Parts: sequence; C-alpha cells; structure tokens
Amino acid sequence: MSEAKVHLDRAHGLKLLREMMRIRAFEARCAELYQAEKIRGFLHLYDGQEAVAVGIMQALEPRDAVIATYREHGQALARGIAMRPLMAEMLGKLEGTCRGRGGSMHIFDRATRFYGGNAIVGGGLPLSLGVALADAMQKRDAVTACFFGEGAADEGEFHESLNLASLWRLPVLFVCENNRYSMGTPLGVAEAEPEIWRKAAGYRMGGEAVDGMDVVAVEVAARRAVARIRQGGGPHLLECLTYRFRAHSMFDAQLYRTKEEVASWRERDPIVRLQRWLEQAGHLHGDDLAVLGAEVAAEVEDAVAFAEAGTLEPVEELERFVTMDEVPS
Amino acid sequence: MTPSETKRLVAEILAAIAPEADISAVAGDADLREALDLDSIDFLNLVTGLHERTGRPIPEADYPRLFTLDGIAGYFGAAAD
Amino acid sequence: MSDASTTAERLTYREACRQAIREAIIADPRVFLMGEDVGRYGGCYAVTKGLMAELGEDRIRDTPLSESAFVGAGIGAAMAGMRPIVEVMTCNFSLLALDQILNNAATIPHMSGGQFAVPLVLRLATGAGRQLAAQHSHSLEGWFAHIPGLRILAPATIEDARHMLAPALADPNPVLIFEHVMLYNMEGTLDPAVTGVDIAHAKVRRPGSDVTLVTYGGSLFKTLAAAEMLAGEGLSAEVIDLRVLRPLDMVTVVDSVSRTRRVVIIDEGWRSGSLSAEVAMRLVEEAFFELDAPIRRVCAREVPIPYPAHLERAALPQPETIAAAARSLVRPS
Amino acid sequence: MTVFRMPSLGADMESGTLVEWLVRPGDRVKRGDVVAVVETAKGAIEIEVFQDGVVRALIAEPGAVVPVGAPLAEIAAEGAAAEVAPAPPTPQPAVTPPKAPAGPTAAPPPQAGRVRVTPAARRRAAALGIALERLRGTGVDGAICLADLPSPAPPKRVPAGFDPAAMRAAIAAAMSRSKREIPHYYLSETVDVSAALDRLTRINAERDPPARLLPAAILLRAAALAIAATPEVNGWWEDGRFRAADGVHVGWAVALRGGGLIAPAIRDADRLALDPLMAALRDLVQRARGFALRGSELTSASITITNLGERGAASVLPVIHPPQVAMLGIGRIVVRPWVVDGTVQPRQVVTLTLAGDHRATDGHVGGLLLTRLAALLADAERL
Repeated sequence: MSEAKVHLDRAHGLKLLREMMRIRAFEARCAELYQAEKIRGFLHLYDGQEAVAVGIMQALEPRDAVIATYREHGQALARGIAMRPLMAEMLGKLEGTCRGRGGSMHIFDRATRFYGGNAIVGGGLPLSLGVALADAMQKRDAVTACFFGEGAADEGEFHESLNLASLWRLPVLFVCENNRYSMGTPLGVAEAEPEIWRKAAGYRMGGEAVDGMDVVAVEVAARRAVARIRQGGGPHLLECLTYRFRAHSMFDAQLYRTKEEVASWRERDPIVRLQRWLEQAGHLHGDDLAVLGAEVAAEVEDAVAFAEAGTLEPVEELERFVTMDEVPS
Repeated sequence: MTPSETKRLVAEILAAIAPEADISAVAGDADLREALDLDSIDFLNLVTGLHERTGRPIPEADYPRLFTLDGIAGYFGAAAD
Repeated sequence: MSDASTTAERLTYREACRQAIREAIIADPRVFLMGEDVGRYGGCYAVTKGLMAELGEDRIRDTPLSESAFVGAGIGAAMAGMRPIVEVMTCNFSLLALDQILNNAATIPHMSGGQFAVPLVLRLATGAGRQLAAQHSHSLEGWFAHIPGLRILAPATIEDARHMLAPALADPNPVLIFEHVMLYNMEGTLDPAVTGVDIAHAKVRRPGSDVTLVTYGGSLFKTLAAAEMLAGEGLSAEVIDLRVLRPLDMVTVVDSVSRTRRVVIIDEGWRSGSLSAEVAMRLVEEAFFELDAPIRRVCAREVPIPYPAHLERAALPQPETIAAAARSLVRPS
Repeated sequence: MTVFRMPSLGADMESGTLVEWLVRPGDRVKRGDVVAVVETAKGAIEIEVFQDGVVRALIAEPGAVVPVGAPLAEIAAEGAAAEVAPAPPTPQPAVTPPKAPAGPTAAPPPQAGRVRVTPAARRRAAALGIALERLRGTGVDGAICLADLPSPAPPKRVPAGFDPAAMRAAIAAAMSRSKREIPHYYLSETVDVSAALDRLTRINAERDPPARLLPAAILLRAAALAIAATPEVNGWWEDGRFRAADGVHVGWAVALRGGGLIAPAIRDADRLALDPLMAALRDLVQRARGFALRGSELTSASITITNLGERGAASVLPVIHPPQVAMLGIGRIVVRPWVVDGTVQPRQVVTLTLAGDHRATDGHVGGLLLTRLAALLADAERL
C-alpha cells in the first residue's frame, strides 16, 4: 500500500488499532518490569504517541530506512521488529535485537533497516542524511524516515541537517514528534518559533503539521509526503502534534505540568479515538475488541516469557564488535 | 658445511667451554688444540658439542680429523653427501 | 609498464594524499569525498585541487560548514553501504562533530551487537607551526586515540601519506587520518617498489642503541633532526614513528626500549592526559623492568598556542629540546 | 652464638677481601651453604659455613680486607633465631661497584633515605644476587643503573677483581715456601698403560661423546686407589708433624688459559668409580676455569696430582703444595719400544713421578705407592 490515498476498511482499521494496542500493552508491561527491576537504566515510554509511529510506518516499504530516538519502542514495533527480541533487549538478554547491549534506548535492527535508537538529542538527524545519501548514490529508491522530538529542533544538528538535506535533495522524511515538553521544558520556553514545521521554509523544504493523536491523519500525511519524496521532491518536515501521557522517564515527578492537562489530553487518546471511529463506522463489533486485547496480551506475555528465559551474553564477549572484522552484508 | 658455518658452529660450542677463545683468528689448517690451548677435556667437550649439534656419533678413531677447522668442515660436509 | 611506475617520482606530501584519494575514488564506486571546500576551492591545503573537475560533483562533494551534519552523514552513508572519505578541514573543527564521531561512529558497531559497521575514513589536518594561533593549532589526535572503536593514523612520511588511505578504506571500522599541516609541502620520492603499507605497526625510522625516541606525525622530522644532533655527540638514538596511534603497536616500542633501556616520547599534544602519557604508562606496564632511566617526555607547553613565531616555537617540541631530554637520560650530569 | 671467620683457603692466604654477602641477617643457613664471595690472590671464591643456624649479624662489610681468622659474621644456633634483629627494609649487604674493584678503598657512606635504583638495575642485581645499598649510582638523579652493575655474562661469574698477576704472586709464594721448607725426594717409574687404554677404547667405542672416558680418568682412578693403600703420603705436615687425611682428597692441577694454576680437590676420589670420576673431572675443570670453585675445594686436598696430558712433556718432577706431603706427576702418554714376554713391541707408556716430603715419609713408602699404581694400571680391567 504505497499510494498516497488511504483506504480505511475494516482490515486496515483493525491493523492500525492492533499496532497501537501492541505498543501500549508492551510498554505497560515494560513499566511493570522496570519497577520489578527487570528493566534498568532509562526507560522512556511512548504512551499517548502511538499514532505517530504507527501512522508513519504505514507509508514505508521494507526497502526504506528508519532512524529513531531513545523513545523508540513504538517505532521498533510498528516497523515490524518482533516483540520477542525487543523485550529480550529490554531485559539485556543475548536474544535481544542487539544482544542486550543497547537496552531500551538503543534498538538497532539490520533486517528492517532500523538504524537506532539514538540517545543524543539531535544525534540521529545527521545519520539520516548519510543513509539517504547512500541510497541515492546507489540508486535505491528508498526513503529514510527520521524521528525526533521537538527538543531536537533546539540543536544545531536539526538546522545543519535540514539545510544539507534540502541542498542535496536527499530522500528524508523528517518526523518531528512534538509532545510539547523536552523533558520538563515547555515548548514556549525553548523555541522562539514553537511551530516547528514553519522552520522548514527557512531551508526551502516542504513542511506541515498534523494531529499526531489521529493515526489516520498521520498516515494520510505520511503517505502524501513519502510519495512526494519518492518522486524526487526532496526532503519533507512533518510535525506531529502529540502528547505523552506518562512522565518523561520512569523517575520524573512531572512538576512541570498539571494533572488536569494530562487528563484533558487523555481524552484524545489515539487508541480510544480510533476504536470509537471504527465502532461508529461499523468496523468493530461484538467481541472484536476483547479478542484483539487478548491476542495482544498473549503476545506480550509470550515476549516476556521469551525474554525472561533468555541468556546473558558471556562476559568473554565484552570486547567483541568494538572493532569489526568485516562489514556485515 | 661451509667453512664459515663450521667456524660459527665451533665458536658457539667453544663459547661455553672456553669463553675467552677467539676463534676468528684461527686459520683453517691450524690445530685448534694448539691455537686455543685446549686440553683433552676441552677437546672432548668440543666433540660432545659437535655430536649434540649434528647427531653424528664421531668415533674416537675420527678425532684426528677434527683437530682443525678445515678438518671439521670436511668431516661434516662429507657426511651430508 | 610505464616509466612512471618504475622510476622514483618526486612529489609533495600533499600530492601523495591527492593521488591516494584519486586512486581510491576511481577504484571503488562506493568511495566518495566530502567536506568543506574540497571541491571548487580545491581543499584548504590544496590536497584535493582538481579532483572535482576530474571526478565530478557526485564523488567530490562540497559541504556546508556543518561539521556535525556532514560527519554524521558520512557515518550514516558508511552504515548504509558506502565508503565515504570525509575531510574535516582541521581537527580544531572536529570538536563540532565530536558527538557523531564518539557516540555514533565509534559506538554503533558494538552497541548494535555487531549489526552495523562504520567503514568511514575521516581526514583531519592537525598541528601547529603556521602561526595560526590558539584555535587553529591543536593536536587532538591523542584525544581521539582515547576512544575504543576508532583506528587513528598519523602518516608522517610521503609513503604513508600515499599508501595509508587504501587500507584505511578497507578497514571495516572508522579510521581517522591526522595529516600534520607542516608536512603538506614536504617533498620527496616514492619507492615504486612499495605499493602498500600496513596500518597496524610502528616503524623504526632510525636505528640506534643508547636511547629510544618515540614520536609520530609532524614531530618525526624534528626528532630525526635531534637524533642527528645526538649522533654528532656520540649518542646513538633510535627513532620510532608510531604511525598508528590506536591501537598502539607497543611491541615495536617495547622491543626498542628493551634494547636501549631509555626512552623519550615526543608529542605535539599537551602533556597532561596525552598520547605520550599513554605510551609512557604502557611502557611502565609492559617494560618496567627494562627501564634503566626515568621516562621523559617532550610535549607542547600547556598553553593555548600563541600567534607570534617566537612564542609558538617556544611552545612546541624542537630538535634542541628533544636532544636535551635524550642527553639527560644517557649522560646525566 | 658462633663467629664465622675468614677461612684459610690456602697455606699462602693471609687475608681476603670480602666482595659480597650472599645472605642477610635473619637468613637461615645450613652447613655447606655458600654465604659470601671472597676475593683472594687466586681469584674470587665462594665460601661456605660449617654449621646450621641463623645469620645474626654481618660484621665485615664488602670491600673490607679481612685477615684469615678475623670475624666475618655472627651465626646463632638454630632456636636462637628470636634474638635476630629484623632485616632492614633494603638489603643490608652490599657490593663494591665493579668499576672500582674490591679493595681497601672505602665504600662511599650510605646515602640518606631510599636508594634510587632503576627497574632494570634492580632486576639485574636480584638476578646476580647483588645488594645495592652501597653502590654509587651514576644514572639519572644518581640512580643506580645497569652501568653500575656487572653484566650478566653467560659464563659463570667472572670476578671483577681477578688479577692474573696476583695469582702469579701467590703461586710464587707457595712454591718458594715449598722449595724452602720441604726436603723433596723424587721417585720415577715408567709403566705400560696399553691395557688400560685398550679398555678405554673398547668402552668409548660403545658410547657417544658425552659419556666417553679420557685417559686422565683411568689414571686418576688408579692413583686414588694406590694412595688409599698408602696413607702415609695422604695428609699434611702441620706444626712439625704429619697429620693423616680422613679421605683421599685428590687435588687436580688445572692450568688456567689466562695463565696460572689451581688445584681444586675431588673429595674421596678413591670411592668414585670411573664414570663418576670422569664426570667430576669435567665438572671441576669447567668450574675452575669459570672461577666457580668453592672454598672447601681449594682447601681440602690431601695430595695433588698433575697430569700433563697429551700435549705435555714426557715426565714432570712436581713441587709439593704445602702443607701436603706428596705430589704425583703424570707425563704424556708416549709409544715406546717395550719388552713384552721377551719380545720388543711398541707399547703406550707413561712416566709417573712422585715427589715426597722427606720430613713425613722416606723413599720406601713412595716406592710402594708407585709399585701399587703400576700394578693397578697393568690390571686395568679391575679399575
């Protein structure tokens, strides 16, 4: 389904719903495992933003590439990385996507061209230029979707990358997930121009904002942008206005926002919205939702069991891959 | 064995027996025992060294052939044929 | 076979670098060069002069002054199948790309569990001596040599300048090549019999027996001059060109120091926490009982390198200071 | 508590220069342990202790010239160890620098504080068993460096102070004393050693070079047995009277290539069969040339043999080594016409000459020794 139009039939609607529910359920379990000390380090949850990853991924083909941030469980699942190795990675197990070495913030997956999990804000943008440049120079008809938060727009890398991508007309879809807070700093405190999409104009690049709580809107916008990029239209900046329901990370008292504000955004929960829409459209009936929920829950439990049963990388392997013996093909 | 190889081998063996001996000054046809003041024990040690380095049995009857560097070279050179 | 390939050809270090780049780009369609002013301008140090006209704008790419973006783009392109050569005009500007070099190039192969390699070559001009003052005179190779995952090269000779690039591109790992600015004009000949060099070993550039002088890059020729001065005094100095600053070839160094038992390390970087400190500590770890004298170092003075020639000269290792350090070990007064 | 004194390593020795202690206070020693190196006119000699115990104190300092009999160290009997003061943190014993050979020159005073030593010098000193404290360093900051230490030469330790002239003087003194004090008599006998040599040839034909025997071994074996049967010649003339030895400790004269002569003892030579005797000879000669002899080997000989060997003269009239009372000289083995069973045959013969001290024995006793020796050599299969 690469054309720009979206056919929201029952099958596709249920697919979008399932993808978002998988992310929500996976992360809920992650939070639980974190508190049980099975997952350590930083854990940044995507709760509330699921529509962005799921919507964007609908527009991408397997030949395309994805670069994400440290809040990337949603992108990883929506891109098609299996839940089992993903959960194993969360638990630091050898069976994880990166042998357990990266953890929550550093998911890499060569098979799906998933170039990380980058935990330096803005650090992934320059990489996306290179991946897109390599694809262009090697005449691969591929688009690189580069996810970042609105905080990255504070960084020089954002501006350097938009400029260079536009200069060289690189096939990059810049996806800004504007969840209104970079950690605890509100948008208006950090950005002179809080409408991020407007910055694209400074680089002679197409830019637009979309409701990031509406998966269908995101998908529609993404399909349109990707189609234009594939046709040689150069890079595009898509700002998805969204909100994270949970704290920035697990250790965050959320002093910077009110409970009322969070509650008001919860009413726009992308999963609930799609569910209601599907019900109204007659696509969701009977025990569909219960079945879906049970299937997703079963997948998560299976992934947890798989991860728990996983092994730890032997300490003897600690220095393996510090340098590579060959370039993987 | 070439003359220079012989010289090197003998020098190595003598280094342990008679460290002060300077084999470089010994002519190929000079009697080593005279030139380097080797007594019978020294000479036996030299024969022992040659035996250990070459594996040749070196019967006593052959001792006179080992009195000079030329003789040693010929003795072990001939064995290689 | 043409005459050119059989007779020694006279050329500069700069031309040797250019030949290497040209040859690499022609040989492999995955190789391209990008950086600031590498195309139309011909390179800040004229290394890439004429290459864009010959090889095209696709393979010789002028970038905006966005070190983080174009170094990161090099890393991404390397991860996605290309073999980029990225020129950072001087290592002073590499600080703007340090995040990309450290957190991505050096890190991703290991952090991704071996899924991605970063076969990238970064070329950086380094060093002082041209009265460029404090912000353009750094020797930061020692900093980069701190980082696991990188290979750090310091070609000091025309031969290394000509031949290190090919094995660097063949390396599956990020390789940083530090070219000392004072070497670009150096003239010499290439031995036509030498068609390649390794990027793993240090080299003894002058054998000696009384003291070992360990150095690399731009300090090599100052050190050789010091060795010549010492020879005139009857002191025999062995000069080792490290060539590869990471991983360090300590076998060659330890072997030499085990013979001479005295060592002076010459490093244009600042002394504190420097590459010279690392070499010295490795010697303490690996050759402590071989040492018959304290280890000495001749490093840049710990100041921002000043503009006036006399102060710049005073701030840097010089043949006289190197010789004095060696003398103090071999003939303590 | 006993005092360990400078031993007399030869009749002609009046004093020795302490080169190096090989023990420190607190070390446990056993009878026979080498504890020090003493420089004598005959070179550096390792000296032994003759009791078990614990080194309590080192009295003499390296570099000191110590008369024979003067105290070197105190050794406490086993069990008295508790009295021993703990060893100082840096090794107490020291050595004079090889650049300035051991001698009466005073060692520099100990430096205040810790002695600086380079790592390489510290390792070499440990390997050579050299203490460092009194060395004067010539390295950086006055550190003791490799140049301040002897090279670890592949051959055995060659004492830095070995002086051929001093050895010449010592030999001169001993031989003068011998000719001045000892009324020598001489007895000679030329004996047929063909049978003995035939036996050697047969034995050696079966053996590889390392195990082969030399004529010297069979001559020594026969001589040792003959001496055992003639105890009157085996001992020392001391204080105007003869003192018999407790065993046949044959001093074997070894010519040193640099000039000079030394005659270390093979103890109880009469109790060694041919092969061990040959091994002892080889070992002794090698160590004598490497200056690695022990003090007891230089002092305990009860009679000396000089064997001129295949490149020597046909006979030798020996000069007795005082205080011994006899010495046997063995000439070169030569082929001579010899009457055997009434016919003249070429035979291998050797001339044996005994020098006797007429104060201790008469010619009759000496003659018995030679007769016994000739008989043993004639019946070589029994040797």
